[in-house]
Amino acid sequence: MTGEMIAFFLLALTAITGGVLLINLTNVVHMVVALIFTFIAIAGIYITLSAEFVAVVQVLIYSGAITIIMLFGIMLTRHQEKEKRAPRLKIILTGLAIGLFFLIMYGKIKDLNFGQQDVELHVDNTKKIGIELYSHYVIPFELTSVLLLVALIGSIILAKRADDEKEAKK
Amino acid sequence: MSAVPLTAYLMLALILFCIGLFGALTKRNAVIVLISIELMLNAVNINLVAFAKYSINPGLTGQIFSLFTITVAAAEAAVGLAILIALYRNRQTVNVDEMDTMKR
Amino acid sequence: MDLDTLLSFKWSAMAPEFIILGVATLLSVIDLFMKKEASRKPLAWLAGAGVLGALAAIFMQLDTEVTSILYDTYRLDSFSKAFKILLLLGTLLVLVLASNYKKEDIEENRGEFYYLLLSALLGAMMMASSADLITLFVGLELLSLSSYIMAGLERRNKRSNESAFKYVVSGGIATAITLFGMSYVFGLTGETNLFLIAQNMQNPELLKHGFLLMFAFLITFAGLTFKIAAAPLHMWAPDVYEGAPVPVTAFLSVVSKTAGFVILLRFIIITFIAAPGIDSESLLLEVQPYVMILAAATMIIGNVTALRQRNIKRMFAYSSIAQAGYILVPFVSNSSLLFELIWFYLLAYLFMNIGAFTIIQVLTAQEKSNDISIFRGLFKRSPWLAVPMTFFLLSLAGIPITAGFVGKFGIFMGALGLEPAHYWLAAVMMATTLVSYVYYFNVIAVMFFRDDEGAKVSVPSGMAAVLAFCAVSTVVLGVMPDLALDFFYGNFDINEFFMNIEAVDTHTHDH
Amino acid sequence: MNAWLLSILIFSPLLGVLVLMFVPSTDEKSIKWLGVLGTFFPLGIALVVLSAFKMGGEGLQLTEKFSWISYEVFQSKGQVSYPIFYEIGVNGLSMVLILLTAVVSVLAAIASFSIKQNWKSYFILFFLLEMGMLGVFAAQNLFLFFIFFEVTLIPMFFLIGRWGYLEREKAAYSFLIYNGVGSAILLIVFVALFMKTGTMNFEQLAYTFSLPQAELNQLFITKGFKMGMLIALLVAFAVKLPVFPLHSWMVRVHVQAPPAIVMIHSGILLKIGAYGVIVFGAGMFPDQFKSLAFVIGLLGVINLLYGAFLALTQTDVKRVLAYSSVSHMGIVLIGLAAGNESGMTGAVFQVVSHGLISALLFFLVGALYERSGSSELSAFGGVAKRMPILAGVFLAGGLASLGLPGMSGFISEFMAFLGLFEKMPVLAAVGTLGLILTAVYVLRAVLAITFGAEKELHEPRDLTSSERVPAFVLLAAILFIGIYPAWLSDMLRPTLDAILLGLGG
Amino acid sequence: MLQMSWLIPLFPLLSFILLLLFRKSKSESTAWIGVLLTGVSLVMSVGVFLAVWQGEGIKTEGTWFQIGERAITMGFEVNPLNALMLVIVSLVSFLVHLYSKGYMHGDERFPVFFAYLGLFSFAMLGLVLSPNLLQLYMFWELVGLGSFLLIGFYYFKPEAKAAAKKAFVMTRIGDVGLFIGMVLLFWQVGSFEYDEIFTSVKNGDISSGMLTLTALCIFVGAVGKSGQLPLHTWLPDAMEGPTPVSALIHAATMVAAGVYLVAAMYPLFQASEAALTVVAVVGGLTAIFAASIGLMQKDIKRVLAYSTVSQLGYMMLALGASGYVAGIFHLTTHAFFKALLFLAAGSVIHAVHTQNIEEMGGLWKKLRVTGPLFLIGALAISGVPLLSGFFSKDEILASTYADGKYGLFWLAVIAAFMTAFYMFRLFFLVFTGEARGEEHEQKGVHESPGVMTFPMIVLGVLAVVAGYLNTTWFGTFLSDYLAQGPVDLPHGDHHGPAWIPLLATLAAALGIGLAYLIYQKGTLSRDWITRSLPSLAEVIYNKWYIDEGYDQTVVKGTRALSKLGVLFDRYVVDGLVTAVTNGVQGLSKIGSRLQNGQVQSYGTAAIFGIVILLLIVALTGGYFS
Repeated sequence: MTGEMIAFFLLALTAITGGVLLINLTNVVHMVVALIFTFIAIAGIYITLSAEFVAVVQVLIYSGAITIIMLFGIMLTRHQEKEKRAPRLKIILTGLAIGLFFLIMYGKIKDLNFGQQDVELHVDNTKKIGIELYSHYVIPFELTSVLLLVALIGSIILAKRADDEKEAKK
Repeated sequence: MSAVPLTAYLMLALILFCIGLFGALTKRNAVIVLISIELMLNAVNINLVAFAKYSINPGLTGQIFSLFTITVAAAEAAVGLAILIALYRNRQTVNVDEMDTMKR
Repeated sequence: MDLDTLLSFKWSAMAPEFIILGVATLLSVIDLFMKKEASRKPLAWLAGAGVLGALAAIFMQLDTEVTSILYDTYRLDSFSKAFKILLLLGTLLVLVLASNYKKEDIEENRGEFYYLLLSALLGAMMMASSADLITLFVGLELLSLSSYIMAGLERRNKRSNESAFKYVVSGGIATAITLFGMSYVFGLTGETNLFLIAQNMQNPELLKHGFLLMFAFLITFAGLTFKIAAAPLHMWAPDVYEGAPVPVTAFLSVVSKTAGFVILLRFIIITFIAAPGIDSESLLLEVQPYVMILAAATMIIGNVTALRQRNIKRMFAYSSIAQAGYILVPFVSNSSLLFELIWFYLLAYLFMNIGAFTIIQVLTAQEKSNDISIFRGLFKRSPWLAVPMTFFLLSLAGIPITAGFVGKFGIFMGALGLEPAHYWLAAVMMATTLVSYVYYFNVIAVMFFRDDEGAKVSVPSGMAAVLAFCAVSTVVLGVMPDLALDFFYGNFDINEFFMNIEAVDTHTHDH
Repeated sequence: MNAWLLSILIFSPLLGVLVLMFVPSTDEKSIKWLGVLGTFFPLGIALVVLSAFKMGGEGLQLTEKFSWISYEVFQSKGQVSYPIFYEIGVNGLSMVLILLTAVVSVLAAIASFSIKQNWKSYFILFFLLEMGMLGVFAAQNLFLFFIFFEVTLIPMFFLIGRWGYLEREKAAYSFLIYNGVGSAILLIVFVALFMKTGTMNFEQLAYTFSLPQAELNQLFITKGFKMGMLIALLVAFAVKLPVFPLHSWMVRVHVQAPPAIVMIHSGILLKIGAYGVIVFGAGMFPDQFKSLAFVIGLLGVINLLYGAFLALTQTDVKRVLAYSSVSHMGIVLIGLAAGNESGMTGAVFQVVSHGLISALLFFLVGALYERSGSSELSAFGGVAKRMPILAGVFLAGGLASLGLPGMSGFISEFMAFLGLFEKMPVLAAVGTLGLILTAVYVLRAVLAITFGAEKELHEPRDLTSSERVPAFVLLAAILFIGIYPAWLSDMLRPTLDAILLGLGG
Repeated sequence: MLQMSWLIPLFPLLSFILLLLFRKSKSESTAWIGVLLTGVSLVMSVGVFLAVWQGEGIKTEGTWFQIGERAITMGFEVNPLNALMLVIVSLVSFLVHLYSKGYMHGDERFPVFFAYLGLFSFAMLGLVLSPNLLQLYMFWELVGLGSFLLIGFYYFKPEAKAAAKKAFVMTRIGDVGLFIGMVLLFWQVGSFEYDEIFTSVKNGDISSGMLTLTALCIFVGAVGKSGQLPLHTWLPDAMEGPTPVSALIHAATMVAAGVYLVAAMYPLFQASEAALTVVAVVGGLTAIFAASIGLMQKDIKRVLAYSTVSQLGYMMLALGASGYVAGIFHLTTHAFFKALLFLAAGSVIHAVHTQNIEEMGGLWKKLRVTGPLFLIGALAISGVPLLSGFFSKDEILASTYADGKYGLFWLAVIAAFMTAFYMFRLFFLVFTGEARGEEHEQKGVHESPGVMTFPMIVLGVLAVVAGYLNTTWFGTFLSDYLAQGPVDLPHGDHHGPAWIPLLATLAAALGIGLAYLIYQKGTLSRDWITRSLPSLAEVIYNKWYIDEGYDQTVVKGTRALSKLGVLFDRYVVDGLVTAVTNGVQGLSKIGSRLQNGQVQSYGTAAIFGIVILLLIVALTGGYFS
């Protein structure tokens, strides 16, 4: 067993554990925290896959930004922190469907292997990504900026307190 | 030859995808639903990055794809949360079960 | 790749997108500096002008050859031109509805509303004119995100909030599913350029993974059914349509749906055209039965459930689900008529649906209700609303001398034109169409057979113009469909769709 | 002039629509008169067409053909275009039906004087309906046929649903859905034929299907395909005709629709079914049609007897007449099943004859309804006393309906049975039972109204002079055909001969 | 002359049309239009008859319309048989027109009545002149129409309405038989022409089974029209019509059309022994059966009606027993004396305003003209020697005997006895004894006007002399005359043994005598028979319960079937539709149930959809292999 393999197993275990905790915990804040572990573990996985830049982005955005705004969301909505379990039937049905999905996919993924691998990926990873983004993928890249702007404006107009509500609060 | 086969990554992604899906479909707190969706997208990213390394035609493309995915996911999370907050203002709840005034 | 190479591309091909982008940016900036109380009317004019400009740009491009920028991340071909015309036209009409939509919440954010509309349009247009998975995905998300926000734009309206939330959750799940499928498509071929994917699909090594390919196809397809509101990801539509502001509903049911079909066509057809199936038959042939099942299920669910609806917007949601089912039928046939059939049907659908929503908007605003009874005795009250509405409904039901009939006729041609002909699918379509008669004619019956002396309905001039335009188009296309068909045949060579000018040499000078 | 004559005819009712547009909707009198005048216009043109029509001439006459829609399809053989033309024309059969349409429309318009409200929209829809009917019979390709076929549906839906009696909306829906089923099947068949053969023209289709099987195989047209198409067509038109067990909508419509509309409906619209079976069934798939002849004949006899038996105990005169229509359409099927000269001629005669007779009877029932507010048999009695003319014409109509010689009903019954007796004597013999039953129920209904002790009606006046026009014209036409059938049979013969040639005798 | 014979039916038609136009006229002189025009017909008919007597004949046809290659023709034909019929029909019609002028006096629909009479005469004459079966059939039905209209003339009377309907329907049952026979013959022969049919029959082109079948089908038509068993029930009911109508239609002409039809198609019947036997048996049975009912009827017209049925049975018997001439002969004589009897009965009714013989009596003195005329008629029908009925009946008996149908022969003899009995029962009850009616009505009794008595006198004379048309003593004019026709006269027309007339006379005498004893002398109690055979009497009195039988079986059965059909229509036909709509609505319900507003359920549904698709792919694509 190589070190890479051990690392993978540990990371995978962490990620899955985080996920399982997400499902099983009852405290909403705990859930989010559990997920942070998953996100970080995934970042680790990326590193084993020679994708340092993606790993960094993963940590920044997921473990950082997204988790934090979610926590903000939880705070803002002042939810009773205990999460009640969903009805059993719902869980069984959903579980059944997802279980089947898992099994079907598993059956064919388990022998998917292509032999080749790109060993050069980690060399100048960030730089190469930068070059690709600004040449080959410049159009989607610019489009993404529009998308972010939309998300920005949209979030503001949706989440901002309306004037009359402010009046009412006073 | 690496010891960790492609299948292992795909399997991890599949498991996380399923967990995320399960969470999105069963959790009652809307925030958790949103974050479960993020987990699904993460699973997809693992796929992409794994395929970037192990594939018929390995290359950076997968990683770049995953970057776009992450960006989009973040934007989506923000918008989702904004909508949730607007909803919460009016309904005083984030319980997904209670959001069923429109049906049938 | 240096700047010169970048500049060497024919960026002028992107003129329509640039116009929309520019106008959208301009809108948001102007809106920022406008006084809060100032009328936002000029913004609407500006937005409209932008869309018109983009339309004009496309018309000027009609005879340009296939243009590909940056390895098909942007691609101008007949397909994209043809469908962008639909998208722009649809948005233009929706814009008129939007500018006449009077709600306090909307009033506050009218500028942003136009901006969002245009950015959604931009996303849709990018979906039409790209042959790269990443661009398609980003375009799709741009459209989706803008739509989520627009659906929730009536912030104080619980229904609007709820519809936006349902939309965003459903959309998120759908995105994840789509991406999950796409990741396998990407993984199995290692490319994001659709033509390269297609090329790699022929790799003999893939034969071993027929099932995975098939799964990838089906999962992606299912994920994309979200946009067109077809089974299995259709259930959001009624709730969202009901809660969203009427112009947004119109936008979702027309422009967004068209964009959904665009990405389906682009992604599915190009990618899988050469893919091997499980039994070494072409994958596209092999999945036909499954797509047929989806199409049939969509038609049945949409039409049958619509029967019970009293809420006119919900009814139209189910109706639009059903229509999506109809349009899925040509996919199954894969005949060479595929593009013009879908294009024509979407064109017809655009007129009849936006026309209908125009009237719905006018009536719901006046009666403060969404119940079907707002149509009571409309023929008596305002025959000039009732008659066009009748045309739209007849067209949706597929009755002759309306565009809807010609569209349906074409779909039948597609379904029955190949060997073996899909009689059962045609039969399902006809049977569900019959069911649809019941609820479409129910509205007609309410308009004509109930004598309820309500108030006369006043229609703002802009809306009236839209109404007239849609009604006339619906009828004219029904009587002389060749106007549209000749335009299509004359200007669009659909072979361009498959023409891969760059993919071959990409490999030579890339990397 | 002749080049456009037929198109002018088809669209001539639109003139009425145009004129009515400019009349204020409250001006009842002008609207009604314009409504009647508007139907005279098509009638006049129909007569011009008749004069331009060469009696006994072979094939189509007064044809018009313009390119309309074209689909370009890329196939393995290269680019194939699927053109759809606007093509119309008349042969003997359609000429007869066009005339029938024009005449019955005029009379129905006169009968529409009893309409109580919304005259303007009524007449506009009425004209659209007439246009549809004229178009159906003049159309020479499937697409056009289908369009006009559907164009008749929509105005009918409104006319029933808005101006009918108490349960009008249910009847309108019934009408719509049943006919929708029919037209749905039609559309599938039409498109399938189009895609296989690349043409929609009647004659070209008939020609294509008459090619030897070896050539057809190249077009993927198997015998099974032909049979399937024929059966589908028959089912579609069976809805329209209507054939048991698809008849319940028709009964509902006949009971609920306003009398003038029922005149049109049972006088002409039902005939589209028969026309379709003749033109598409027998005309395009003669071999298959022959092998189905027994089934058709059997259905015909079932229709005949079923309708008659049900008419026996109905208490509402409209229902009696409705079931009698079911029964009489059985005779059309019987004639078609025979597939010989006399059978075919009989079927067409029955089409025309029933058109006139049922128009007359429903007109009178409408008149009675107006005088009594009821159509229950028990509400009437001894009408002959106060309204001898109404009673007399009613009796005459009844007698025509039961096939009294000297009236058109006899000729058609006679010929249809004559035909069937050659091919299936036993079935025909069973069918003749229907002749007895017809006599029983017709007399039961007619006598219950006209004979017996007099009952009070709130408005016991005889036919007014405006009411006499339709009554007498129809009666005269019935007698004319009954006494001088050669006029009609000569007009029909070339067309029917052509179809019979395919059927092989 | 003969070329113009097609005009004969047109005069009454003209009368019909003219009178319909004058239907509102209050003037009773409108009747003269009818009388005059039928008079013209009569004159022409006689002319035609005389020409035919000389051995002439004519047949003219033209195409009516064409069915493919085959032409359906119309035209007219004059041969001995129909020339004779022409005279009978136009004569009786003329006389009845005349009579009705008096009888219908005061009726408010006076012109309409004459119009109907004209229509009927037109149809009947047209029927007779028809050269082919189809044309015959058409007029056959029109005759039925005329009969229907006239029976239902008093339309406001429920009985008249019912009777008219019954007459039409019952005869139509027969007509359908004729129709089938006619059409079957057409496909055998390729034509409806008598000539061509006969040629084919002669050449043996038609198989014997088909011959019998067609002959029987045509006979069914005759059975219906001529009121033979089992379709006779309409005829007595038809007496609801005005009495002149009964005389014209239901005694002399229309009911004889059945006999005429069999006679006209005689070569066909001759070719089938079985058919002839059936005709004879039906005729014989009808003769005795109807006579038996006649014994106990109380309504003067009904007695005559049953008598008519019985006599028609005689004629059928004759034809069936190869007594072609005998049948026609009896038809002729019967036309006269039965018309006479009806007109006389009408005169009686006209006088006493009742039809119940129990309420009459002693009219001999009051009706000095009617009484003797009635007596002549009664004597003639009873077969008293030297009157016309004697000769024709004798011939029927003779030919039956000669044909070897001894059973039927004896039936006929018994029927003759019964006939004599009930006729004289009628006579004695009406004309002799005490007046039994109510007092005040007796006062108004007076003889009918000349316009009524004149036709009766003419008929009375004919009832006496017509018999001499065909006698052993003076010559067989009628057979000789008929022999010119297309029919080969069969062997049965020889005169039988000499004892047959004696036997017939004896039977008549016995009948008259018995009637005398019971109703005139009172030697035997009236209810003598009733008491001795109560159940039989009951059955006979109730007309053998035939009507009730039909009512219980056919009518009820049909109605039940119809009701069943209505239920079927409602619950099965409509039920299926309802099931489909309910199914769709059920689906709709399920669809909207699933749409429960929970966005997560939507997601679950979507996942289920995808999983199901994948499962199908997996299961059908060989996933596990």
